[in-house]
Amino acid sequence: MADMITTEDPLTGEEIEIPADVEAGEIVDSPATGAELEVISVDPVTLEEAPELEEDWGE
Amino acid sequence: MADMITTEDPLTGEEIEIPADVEAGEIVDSPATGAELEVISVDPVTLEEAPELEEDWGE
Amino acid sequence: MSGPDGDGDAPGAADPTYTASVVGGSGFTGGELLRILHHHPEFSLAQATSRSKKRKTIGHVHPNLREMDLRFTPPADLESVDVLFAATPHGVSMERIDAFQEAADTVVDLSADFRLGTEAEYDEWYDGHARPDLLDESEYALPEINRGNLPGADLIASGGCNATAAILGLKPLFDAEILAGDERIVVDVKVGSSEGGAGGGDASSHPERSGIVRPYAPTGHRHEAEIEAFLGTSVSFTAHAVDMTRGASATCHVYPEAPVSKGDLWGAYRDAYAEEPFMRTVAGGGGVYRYPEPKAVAGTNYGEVGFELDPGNRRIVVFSAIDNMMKGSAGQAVHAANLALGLDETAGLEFTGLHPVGAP
Amino acid sequence: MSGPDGDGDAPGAADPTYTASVVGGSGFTGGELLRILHHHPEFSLAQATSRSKKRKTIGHVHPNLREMDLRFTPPADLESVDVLFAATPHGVSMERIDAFQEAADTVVDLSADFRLGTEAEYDEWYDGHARPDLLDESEYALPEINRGNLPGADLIASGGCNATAAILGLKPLFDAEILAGDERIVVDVKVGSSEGGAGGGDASSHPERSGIVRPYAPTGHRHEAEIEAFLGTSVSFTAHAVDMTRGASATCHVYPEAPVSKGDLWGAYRDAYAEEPFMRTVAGGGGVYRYPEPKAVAGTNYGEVGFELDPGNRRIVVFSAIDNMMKGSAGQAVHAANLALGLDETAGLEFTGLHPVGAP
Amino acid sequence: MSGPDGDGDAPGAADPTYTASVVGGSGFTGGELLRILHHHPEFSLAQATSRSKKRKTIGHVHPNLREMDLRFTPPADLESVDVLFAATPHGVSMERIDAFQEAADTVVDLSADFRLGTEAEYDEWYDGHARPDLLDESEYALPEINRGNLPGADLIASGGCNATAAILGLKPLFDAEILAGDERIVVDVKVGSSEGGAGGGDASSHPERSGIVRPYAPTGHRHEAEIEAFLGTSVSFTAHAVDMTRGASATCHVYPEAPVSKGDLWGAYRDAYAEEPFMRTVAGGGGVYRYPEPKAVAGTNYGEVGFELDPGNRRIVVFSAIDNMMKGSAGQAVHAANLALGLDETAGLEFTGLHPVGAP
Amino acid sequence: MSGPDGDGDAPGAADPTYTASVVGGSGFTGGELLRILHHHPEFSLAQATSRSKKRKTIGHVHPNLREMDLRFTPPADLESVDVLFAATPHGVSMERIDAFQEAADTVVDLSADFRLGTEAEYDEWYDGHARPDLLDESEYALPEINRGNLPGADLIASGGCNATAAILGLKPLFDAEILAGDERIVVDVKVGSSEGGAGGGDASSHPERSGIVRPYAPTGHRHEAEIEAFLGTSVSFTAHAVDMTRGASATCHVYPEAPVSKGDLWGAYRDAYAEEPFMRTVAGGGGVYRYPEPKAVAGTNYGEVGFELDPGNRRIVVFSAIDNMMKGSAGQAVHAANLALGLDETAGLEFTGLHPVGAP
Ligand SMILES: NC(=O)c1ccc[n+]([C@@H]2O[C@H](COP(=O)([O-])OP(=O)(O)OC[C@H]3O[C@@H](n4cnc5c(N)ncnc54)[C@H](OP(=O)(O)O)[C@@H]3O)[C@@H](O)[C@H]2O)c1
Ligand SMILES: NC(=O)c1ccc[n+]([C@@H]2O[C@H](COP(=O)([O-])OP(=O)(O)OC[C@H]3O[C@@H](n4cnc5c(N)ncnc54)[C@H](OP(=O)(O)O)[C@@H]3O)[C@@H](O)[C@H]2O)c1
Ligand SMILES: NC(=O)c1ccc[n+]([C@@H]2O[C@H](COP(=O)([O-])OP(=O)(O)OC[C@H]3O[C@@H](n4cnc5c(N)ncnc54)[C@H](OP(=O)(O)O)[C@@H]3O)[C@@H](O)[C@H]2O)c1
Ligand SMILES: NC(=O)c1ccc[n+]([C@@H]2O[C@H](COP(=O)([O-])OP(=O)(O)OC[C@H]3O[C@@H](n4cnc5c(N)ncnc54)[C@H](OP(=O)(O)O)[C@@H]3O)[C@@H](O)[C@H]2O)c1
Ligand SMILES: [Zn+2]
Ligand SMILES: [Zn+2]
Repeated sequence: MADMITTEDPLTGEEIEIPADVEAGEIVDSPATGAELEVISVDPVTLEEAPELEEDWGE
Repeated sequence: MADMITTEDPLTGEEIEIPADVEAGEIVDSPATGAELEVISVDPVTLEEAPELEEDWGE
Repeated sequence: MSGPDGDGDAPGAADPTYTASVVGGSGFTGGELLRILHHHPEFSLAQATSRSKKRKTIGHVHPNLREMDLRFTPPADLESVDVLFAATPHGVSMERIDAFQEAADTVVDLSADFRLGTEAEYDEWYDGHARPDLLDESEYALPEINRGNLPGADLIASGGCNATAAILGLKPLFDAEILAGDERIVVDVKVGSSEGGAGGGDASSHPERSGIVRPYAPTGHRHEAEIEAFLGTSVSFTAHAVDMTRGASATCHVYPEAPVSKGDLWGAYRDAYAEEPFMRTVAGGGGVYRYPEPKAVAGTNYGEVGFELDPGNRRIVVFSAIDNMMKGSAGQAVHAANLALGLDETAGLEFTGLHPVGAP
Repeated sequence: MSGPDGDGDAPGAADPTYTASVVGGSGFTGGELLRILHHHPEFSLAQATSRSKKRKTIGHVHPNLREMDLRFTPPADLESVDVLFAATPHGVSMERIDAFQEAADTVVDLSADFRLGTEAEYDEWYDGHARPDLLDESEYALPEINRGNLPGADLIASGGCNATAAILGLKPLFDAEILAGDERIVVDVKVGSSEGGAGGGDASSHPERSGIVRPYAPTGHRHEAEIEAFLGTSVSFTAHAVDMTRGASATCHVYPEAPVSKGDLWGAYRDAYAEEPFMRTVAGGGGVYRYPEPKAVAGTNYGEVGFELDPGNRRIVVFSAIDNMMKGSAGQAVHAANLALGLDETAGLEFTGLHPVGAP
Repeated sequence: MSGPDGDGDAPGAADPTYTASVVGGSGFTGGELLRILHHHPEFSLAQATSRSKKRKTIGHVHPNLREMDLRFTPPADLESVDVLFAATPHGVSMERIDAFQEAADTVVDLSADFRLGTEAEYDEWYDGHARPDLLDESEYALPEINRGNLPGADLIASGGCNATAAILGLKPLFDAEILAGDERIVVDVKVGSSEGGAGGGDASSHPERSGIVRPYAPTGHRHEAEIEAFLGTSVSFTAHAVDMTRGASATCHVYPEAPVSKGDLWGAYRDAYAEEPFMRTVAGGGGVYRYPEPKAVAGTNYGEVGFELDPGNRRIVVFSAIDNMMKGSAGQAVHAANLALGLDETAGLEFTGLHPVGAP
Repeated sequence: MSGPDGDGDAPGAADPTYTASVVGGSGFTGGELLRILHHHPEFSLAQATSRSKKRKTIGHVHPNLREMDLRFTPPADLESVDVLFAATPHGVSMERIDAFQEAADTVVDLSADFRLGTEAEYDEWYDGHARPDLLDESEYALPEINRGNLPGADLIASGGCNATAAILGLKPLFDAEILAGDERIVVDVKVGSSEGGAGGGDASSHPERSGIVRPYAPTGHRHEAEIEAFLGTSVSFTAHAVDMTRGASATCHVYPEAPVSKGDLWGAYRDAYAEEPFMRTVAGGGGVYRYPEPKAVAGTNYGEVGFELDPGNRRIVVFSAIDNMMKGSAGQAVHAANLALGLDETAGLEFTGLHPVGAP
């Protein structure tokens, strides 16, 4: 398994593990919530909730 | 509707109508049988049954 | 002769010419008969019978017919009409046939009671027959094999749905002499839940019945009798219940003596069905729908047949698909009645189905 | 003006009066339009467009239309017709509207492109609008709320299916002043898989999509805009995908200020819909089908509405059910076109559905 | 105390410690109890009762339990065991409770007979109660709201499946004081066909039941009582039958007084369930499964809860999903029994479900 | 060798003995492997690979595995483990076999790449083979026909699901010399949608795929090769897609030379399977579940076989049913791995399924 780092889930404030080599702009899913998080910066890693996939089901 | 020509369905021998401007190699479906036919030559138009799409359903 | 039904369902049409009643109108095929007749330009509906639902409106049972202004009457109170359709379980019509024939000049029976030709067959496959004297008179309803005898017929026996599917698939091979009648034929059938009728037991409750592939007639019994009677060959029949509501699909595995080509097969099916208004041959091609399947004919009186060659095994696989409620029962019955009375044979049966459609 | 379609589908009818084309004919609602128009006594079909299926027969995509003798043409090659139906994804019609209006005097659009009245609404709910100048001209297709403006309309916007279901259920309460517009309204919707159109992704594959109750629009966005625009009230909208192919069912939970009786409710729905040819009120009673449900209207242009009183919570629960392919799109579009052209409004839309039916 | 069941289902485990019987073992929840207990490391199964199937093997009714070497016994012949599970229709347990308590020190009842706290509630919502003296003694089984009172309990009332779904979804909002109890709460529920139990009528036959969205409890009655009893708030409850076999999904629409953030909600659900072995919070994110849905917990004792904020309407939408056969009945019952007896609470309940899965 | 997985899934069990990885972990059979291995007392999971989902959590794809604390890694980064399971499409393993064997002493492949014995067969039925040198070494995974060769095997080829179903049904007839190998055998198969894997096209979208009986392999090609290789007889194979997600059901129609009795058949099946932990013979009897059906084994590693005699046609109908995700792929693979490593053969595979269950 790739190296992991610990950071804070922006939605829950919980400590979560994500891959250590994430890049800015990458979307990772939170192991705590399953939510998609965007990597805002990498040194240190900060995350925020990714903008929602606007899924149109054709209405 | 585009111009149509009359030709013979290679599977049934029936007269069928297909677009007049088909090109060699094009696949047209037969209005008589629904089967996919390959245009072998265009002047005159000759058709033969298209090789079957090998669809693997993953077994 | 009755007046038109006042609700304007057949706009522009002339007044209906014939009156009709449905015995067993609260059942599944009875409901389909009511729906077809209600929209049929030449029929006016007089009565629909039910013992358990008598006095209730048709719409109480059949939600698609809420607009109909009619209530169920007891089957004992039959009025005089031109055509009586009986959609009752096996055994009822043979007991009540005198009353039916007294009420109507033309009787179309959807049960098995008048399908076979001889008392001996009923002794072998059923529990005998109460009125063997009538077996000679009755005509099998399926126009694709009995069109010639339907005009003027006054006792018509609508075919079984599985038998109809199998017969439609296999008949062109006999007509074209690709099969001779002494070959082994496997008929592997898959059917929907409406085939069991409205009064199901444990096995047809939703939790037990959904998502299944369940052998329900592992060896064929009665269905074989009917196929044999009309194709002149015995078949090895097996039926499975699958998760759809309407539909019967028959896959026939046959081994002709002499090699055949795809062209021979296309020829056989074209000869058999090119002039038939309700038959389509679907055999290969592209897209999602390449062979017959019940979804493609759901709600309609169409039958789809098709085939594939298996040269390695010297086998032909024949597929056929119908809606058991329509081509397999109510639609076939009305089709035959149209022919019996000299009407346009497609009258009332024009619906071509829906796409997409789930498990209709 | 075109000649009749030669295949005799509308026997006895006079020659069709109008020509029509369908842009997006390979899609789900486009297929329904083709089906309806093909059997419509007053329309003759000129073209059906598709980019991905061009030159293929209609039956290649829509197995129920195998009998049609027509091939898809590219959407760039539009011939001149009387009515053009556009069944394309959101955003296409607003870009191509000049070409559409050049090809036809009457354009009926099934997308959201011309449903809302102002550019501001498109800025808020969508990504703006390319042709805001036309928003004033377009008419909402749903006859039950906009019948008066349809005759002679030349740009018609067919409603969204979920919005249609909600509007049909709630409107009688506003008309009867049982609701005033400032109440909180919960609209909890359940829809089938055809709502997503023909090109689904992972979430709509059979293994992932079957057997579900899946929140897919947990909070409403765009659907709310349309409901608000036509009912003049905001709603709390949530939609779930469930295991059916056709159908949209809306359950609206509303809390009127003043107490109401069942009689009041029956009065409100009767006043709203007694004269409407495609609306039924179903509210209680016996049998299996006591409230609106999509199965009961599957394949038809009918809408069912109904209600139940919950005095303990001072709540009214309103149920409504439509077939999203019909009353929710293609049927509504043809209904509006019938009214725009002065035809019999039910022409081509008479099918009343099937019983039993699975998950149509 | 009994010996181990000889068929080696719990390899490596020590001998079971407790004996158990299931009254109503031929029913749906009874079958699940048998399955769980059969594989449970600490229980040995003594009896399963049925009147209609007595003397038949368990596998005759439950095909997944064909390997079990046990036959149904009549409910009158109860042997002495440690724990008796009653999975009988409402009203049976209150009549037979003395016999049950004589047979076993611990009785776990899956019906509604011992869920509410007072005779008055049974008078209001049911037809009264035969043994009101016992209502004080019984403990509600759902560990997420009553964990503290379960150790040592000898009369345990397993919750209703719809009530369980609603309570699990809403409780964190009350605990976190996001809701105070006087708000209007809409609980819109969708359930599968197994909720009706094994003996269904017409409405639950496959042809009538498949493909539906059918209001079956338009206004809530009894389900509301139980939710009110445990959340201390009244709710506006409506339930719909949909096309799945297992599963209950509750969508709760709530309007808190004060604005909340997503972080507040995540906090509330984490506080409530972070330590709960069977609860998951699923609220947004990517992929196909973004919110709670019954498919994701089918066959398991897990409950999923989640939420979405609707700032425009100042609404929170709360979703919860359980398997009505497990977390909604048999699983909950065994979970409570584990806690009552001081066993590992997850014993026998470890199955985490399947993917993909249809409509389980 | 790895430590235990810390989440306590296998309470009481000793530390897992073997490490394992799954290549193709984001697919359907890969997901089942992950589920089984995660709960398996003797395995600790090291890696699950996916290209498209790399870095995502397992639960992102497989909602039943949300509790797993693991992310997908790219298939290029394989760590060293004891056993590697490959659940990739046909053709991948034969290309990557060196990397697989370098990473693990034991490789279990779920694709067709190592099932057949000779390059000639791959030339005939597939597009040749990249590593024919390994065909001799590989062992077919199905213990019911190859148990003796599995201990110590280091390259194992898990069988095709349809082939597995057919082989399990027919093999007892060959062993008992009821069939000799030169008879005509019809194998009519019905399968669920998961057989197509996670990446379906148009034909597997929910609207097109639900409610169907669709011939998808009208004549058998590749499936026949595998059956022939292991039964030593050619068969006439035809497969239909039906509306379930999991499950493969084979109906074999066979005509033995000499007459047989039901007792002979019971004897043949008992001889073949009495000692097999995962095989059940179900042939007649009462209740709802009288013959093999996929519902009865859904989610499990069990196979059901059964038969019916058709004396009139001198036919035996053989039914067999498996879950294609389990006995037909992931379960069979783990079963074989258990035997290869000398573990308890049922380890990790004890789940006996659910009742009722919809279309799992
Ligand atoms: N379902 C199919 O796919 C199918 C296909 C081909 C042929 N058929 C045949 O069509 C017939 C009807 O089938 P179905 O599926 O429609 O059955 P069904 O749904 O069970 O309906 C039977 C109808 O007959 C009535 N009935 C029963 N016993 C009667 C009696 N003794 N006297 C008068 N009425 C009686 C019932 O109503 P009350 O009990 O209220 O009177 C009900 O209306 C059967 O013979 C069947 O074999 C069915
Ligand atoms: N499905 C419903 O229940 C429903 C209900 C109400 C309203 N609607 C609306 O109706 C419209 C159609 O929905 P649907 O479900 O039928 O969608 P669909 O099945 O995806 O069909 C879309 C059709 O549009 C064509 N198309 C796509 N992009 C195009 C372009 N740029 N130019 C020309 N043709 C294009 C497609 O064919 P090619 O790609 O081959 O050209 C296809 O024929 C949508 O706006 C939808 O919101 C749908
Ligand atoms: N289904 C659910 O999702 C669910 C969820 C939560 C709670 N519950 C509750 O659990 C209980 C059982 O539900 P179910 O769905 O399992 O019902 P079910 O499938 O109808 O089973 C009922 C069982 O009780 C037996 N029984 C009926 N009357 C009896 C009597 N007078 N004395 C002794 N045994 C009797 C029946 O067998 P015989 O008739 O052969 O004796 C059968 O085994 C009900 O109280 C229900 O409300 C069900
Ligand atoms: N489904 C069944 O019922 C069944 C039964 C018996 C046998 N099988 C066999 O089992 C195998 C898997 O079937 P499935 O149904 O699980 O298929 P699937 O759902 O399509 O999964 C295929 C998996 O392989 C990965 N993959 C694809 N191409 C790859 C490549 N070139 N290198 C590495 N990974 C690759 C995919 O993930 P990424 O694309 O993200 O890498 C995915 O994880 C097939 O060979 C199939 O024939 C399936
Ligand atoms: Zn279903
Ligand atoms: Zn389905």
